[in-house]
Amino acid sequence: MGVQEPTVVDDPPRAAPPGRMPSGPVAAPGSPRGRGRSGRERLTVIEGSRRHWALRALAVVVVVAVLLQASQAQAFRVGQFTNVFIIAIAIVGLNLVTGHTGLLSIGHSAFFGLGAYTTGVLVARYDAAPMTTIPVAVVLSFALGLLVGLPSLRIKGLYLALVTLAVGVSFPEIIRRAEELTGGAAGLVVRSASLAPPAWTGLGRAQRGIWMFWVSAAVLLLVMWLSRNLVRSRFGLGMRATRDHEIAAAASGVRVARTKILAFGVSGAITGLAGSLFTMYIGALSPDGSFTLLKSIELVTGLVLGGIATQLGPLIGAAAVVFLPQLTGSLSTGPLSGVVFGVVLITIVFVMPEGIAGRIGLWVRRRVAVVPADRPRPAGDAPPASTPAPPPHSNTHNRWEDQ
Amino acid sequence: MSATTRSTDPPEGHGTTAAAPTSTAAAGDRALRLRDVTITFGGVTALDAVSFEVRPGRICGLIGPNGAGKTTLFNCITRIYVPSSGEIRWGDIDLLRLRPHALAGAGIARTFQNLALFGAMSVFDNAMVGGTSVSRVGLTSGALGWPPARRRQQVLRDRAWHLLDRLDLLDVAERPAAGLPFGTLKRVELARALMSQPQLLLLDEPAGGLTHSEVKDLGSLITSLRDELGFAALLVEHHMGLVLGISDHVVALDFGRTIFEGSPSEVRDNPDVVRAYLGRAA
Amino acid sequence: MSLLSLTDVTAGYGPSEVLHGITLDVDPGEVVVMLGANGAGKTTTMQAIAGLLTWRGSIELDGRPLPQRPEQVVRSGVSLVPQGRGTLGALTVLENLRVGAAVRTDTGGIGDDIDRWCEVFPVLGRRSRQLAGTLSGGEQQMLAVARALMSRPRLLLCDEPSLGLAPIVVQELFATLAHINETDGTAMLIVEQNAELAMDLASTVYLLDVGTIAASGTPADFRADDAVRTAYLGY
Amino acid sequence: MELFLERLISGLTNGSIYALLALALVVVFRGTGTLNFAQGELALFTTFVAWWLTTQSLPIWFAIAAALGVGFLMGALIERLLIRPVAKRNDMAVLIVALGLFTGLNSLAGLLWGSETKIMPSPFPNGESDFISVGGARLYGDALGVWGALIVLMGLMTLLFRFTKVGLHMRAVADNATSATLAGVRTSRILAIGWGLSGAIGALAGVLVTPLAPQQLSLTTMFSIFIAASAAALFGGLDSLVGAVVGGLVIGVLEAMLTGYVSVIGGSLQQTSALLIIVVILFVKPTGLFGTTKLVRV
Repeated sequence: MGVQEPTVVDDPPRAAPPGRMPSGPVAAPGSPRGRGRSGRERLTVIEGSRRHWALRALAVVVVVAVLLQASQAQAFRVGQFTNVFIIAIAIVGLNLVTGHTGLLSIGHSAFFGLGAYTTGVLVARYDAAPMTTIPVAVVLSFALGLLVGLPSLRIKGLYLALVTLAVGVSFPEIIRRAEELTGGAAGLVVRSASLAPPAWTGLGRAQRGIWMFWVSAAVLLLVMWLSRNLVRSRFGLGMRATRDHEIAAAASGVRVARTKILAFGVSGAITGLAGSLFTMYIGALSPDGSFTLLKSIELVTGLVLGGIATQLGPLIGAAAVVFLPQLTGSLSTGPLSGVVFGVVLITIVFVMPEGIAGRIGLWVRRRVAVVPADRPRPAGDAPPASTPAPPPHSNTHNRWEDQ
Repeated sequence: MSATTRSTDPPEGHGTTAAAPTSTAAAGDRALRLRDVTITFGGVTALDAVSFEVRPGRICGLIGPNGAGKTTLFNCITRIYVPSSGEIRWGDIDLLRLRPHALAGAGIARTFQNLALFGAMSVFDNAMVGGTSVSRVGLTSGALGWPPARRRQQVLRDRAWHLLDRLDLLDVAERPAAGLPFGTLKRVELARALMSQPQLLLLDEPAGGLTHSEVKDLGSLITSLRDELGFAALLVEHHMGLVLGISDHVVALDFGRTIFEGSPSEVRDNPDVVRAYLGRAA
Repeated sequence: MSLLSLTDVTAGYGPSEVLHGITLDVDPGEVVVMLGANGAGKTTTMQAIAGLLTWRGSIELDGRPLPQRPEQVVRSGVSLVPQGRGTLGALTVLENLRVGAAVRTDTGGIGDDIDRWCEVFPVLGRRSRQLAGTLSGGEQQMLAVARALMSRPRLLLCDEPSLGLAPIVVQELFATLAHINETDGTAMLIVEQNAELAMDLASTVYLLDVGTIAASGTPADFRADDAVRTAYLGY
Repeated sequence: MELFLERLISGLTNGSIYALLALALVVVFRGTGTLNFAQGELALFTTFVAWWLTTQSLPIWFAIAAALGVGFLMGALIERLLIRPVAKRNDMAVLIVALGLFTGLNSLAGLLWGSETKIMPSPFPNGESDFISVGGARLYGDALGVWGALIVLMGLMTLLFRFTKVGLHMRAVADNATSATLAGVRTSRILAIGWGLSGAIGALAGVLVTPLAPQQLSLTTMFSIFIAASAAALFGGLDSLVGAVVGGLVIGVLEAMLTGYVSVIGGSLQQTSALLIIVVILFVKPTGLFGTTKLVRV
């Protein structure tokens, strides 16, 4: 090139607006003020505005109405819904670490199992009240999560997936081994009297189904809300940054190792919570029942099908993995449901990698834009000072095109 | 993992540690000092007693042939490599004792040679990540949406919007970074780096892949931001127009040694630099 | 007749079209340079020719349609030195060169060519058993060019060969390219931000703008135009 | 002493099987930079094919050859149809597809052939009297056969990667597929060959393992072997042939000794001990003990 004159110094100090780099074919930006990229009308909602609150209130009404309606269904249906909620909670946990932090875990069956066995053992062996076992299950699963996340200090990608796989595989082995506590391979049965709804609810032992329905629904909503907040918080930014580019995340001040370990911990805690509820719902546990690798695969399938790193994905995915095997006519987890899971998993990756919730999200975002209240108004109606200058050599282009 | 807090609140808080800058130009009083930095890889000396200084608010250009040790030096400062001997001090902080993620908290931010952005995240969120080190919102308060935590986060959000506006990125704020044009992404990186209100900006070949006029715009952008925000910068770059145009001070390396240090106007007449780096066209 | 000729070529990534109809010719033994801003479509053009992208329109080599699969393009005599070098870091320098000869079967000729390029790029000879990943940026660029030449191309495509290289290394590289062009008559299509140096080599220059050819001419034409000088030559 | 030798022999034999499957994993990793989670189940499936052929009163050697062929074909097809289309996207997509294959193939084998345990004949002499005595310990014919298979395969793989054009091209594709393509390497063919090869090696591991008492052929046969093989492959950093073999043997012997001498771990905690080995290796040296250290370039 040869060293040309230092052409850049003689810029008048601070006078000009920031140099706008000609950035090539920037497509017309989606203006958040009502026009979609394709020019279609978009509903613009400013966060925190009255319209936004109205939409939120509408959502709450819809959710409550749907739940009320669902609770009126036949007992076995209500049981299925409860199962969906519990699986959904487990997937919300998985989503944090796999979806938002980008660490594929195929060992979440272990967290689910740890939560389940914590509650099972405490209730069956020590006569604890079911609800009081929840914090214990959560704390233990959190600790296991930290432990599983610990290798992520040094291990990445595939290697970490392998560690989680091994954890998932070891769990039933250890349960079988710890026979005195867990009942070993024979399983653990919790007397249904111990699982009756608390007295203050006024519900009898026979109404355990409806009780668990509401408990699971409430916990699911709580967990979804927490997860949404978390993902949007500073910590969540760190998780997503770690997923997308570790080195850049570290350079931006994200403590990558700490973020991964904690994400694993929180994720494990939430999935463990689901396990705890599962014991209250099902009443009988066995190491080869719901805590094998197949459970992990079921959770991953649900997550991928529902939509990785989406808000509603876990619920949609849970509904799918609970109802899908039934559609194929096999109620249990026989070989056919394994084939179905395998086929569904692969198909989804091919035809709809963003999942059902992801697809819905795209559809909604084309029609509704929620604009943060603090966003500066775009150039169009801002004071002229902030209007970007035209690209410095746009004239050049025109001249050459005219030739 | 160190449990100590190196970060302070955004401006409204009462920063107790000396780490993060709480105001802009006034706080830029630290210098980066390298003394006798030496590093060897399996017997090969990649850096041989390199010493120089980046003074507060100044731009220091670092040039040299490929393999001269510029990237190695950069990696020493950004804590990817550990020098065999020597000292890197940032004000009164011994940089070699910090972990990589703590650099941002200490007021040092960087951009990357080949772009390192968070592709699936929006431009706005990319910028927000840059503010990680100056926010103290924890996991629990974040998950619960605690109002004080929200207020603290709001300060950062305002700063991010301001920077996006300043760097002409408002139009693409909601778009995922992946898929935006190269020149735009370079500015996103700059916005992210500036979010932590750095006192020292490490720029790794920012002109790579830009045309002359784009480079010129980038140069004026960097200097005007420097005048406004008061950071110092270490600029590794082959584009001599940019280096000589915006640097206050230039250091040239060859075979791991400093072969020149001085003002930009002297570089092109220096026989060592011409022989080792610039070649005939100088 | 031209060696390579593109007529109304459109291409892009997924749904977004980047090239909106490129028409361009490279004569046998000629060096052609493409200029343009970021996003103008220079790299896309290179990738389309090399078969890394699907394109529509017509690309002909010696009047015959150029295949769309990368390895067939190499087989037809067109080799790309990709942007960012693409050195095979876990392989040795020697192995990199042998991979470059993937389309050839003449074992003896391959050995001779390896010797030849190790002479032209002495640094490669000195480091022939070293892992390519341990080479410096400039050395990797030399290796990338040498590897592309191992297929004995009639047309060499170079995408930003000077990226990240010191001025003196860039001069050396371009001198070598000029030498190869003279001795072997290898035609070259070069994308280069360092327009001045590239134009010293070129007999034809194309200017791309937003996926179309905005102008073409001789280097002298381009140097005479003020607007081009400011935007692309920097003086 | 005899007991020790017998445990050593049994450890080395199991270890050889781990090593074989680990080699299959390494070939895929070297070819595409992916860990094939479905490797074990692929081997299981091909072994079922071999078993089924023997029940059709076909000779065992024919059944094995057919299983290798099916393994090659399935490996190549899986790569072409399922892996390649998503490989460009990201690691996660590939992992999920592999996970789908994992559960799908296992269940498919169960669906086709039932979940009861099968008895698979051995290609090597394995009668009560087919042994030679080594220091008092019995070394049976099928153990020798497995060792021999491993040694031969190891030799062939080394030749392939070090001295042949296909091997060079496989390494080039693994390193940077785009660059290899641009150099004229037929990437599609190389990828398919790599996966096919690993499918065939996995099939070999499968047909050799099942005749070894007490492991008969069941739907869970290959899983614990896969876990041990992953640990073995990791031992070598996933990309070293020698590392995978050494890793397999070490893990096999370690397991035999632990099961024999340490009662706490014995029997039912085999997979957990393999897990611990994996975690410890990864933690001490993330690139494996034989793996090449990658340079950090930013």
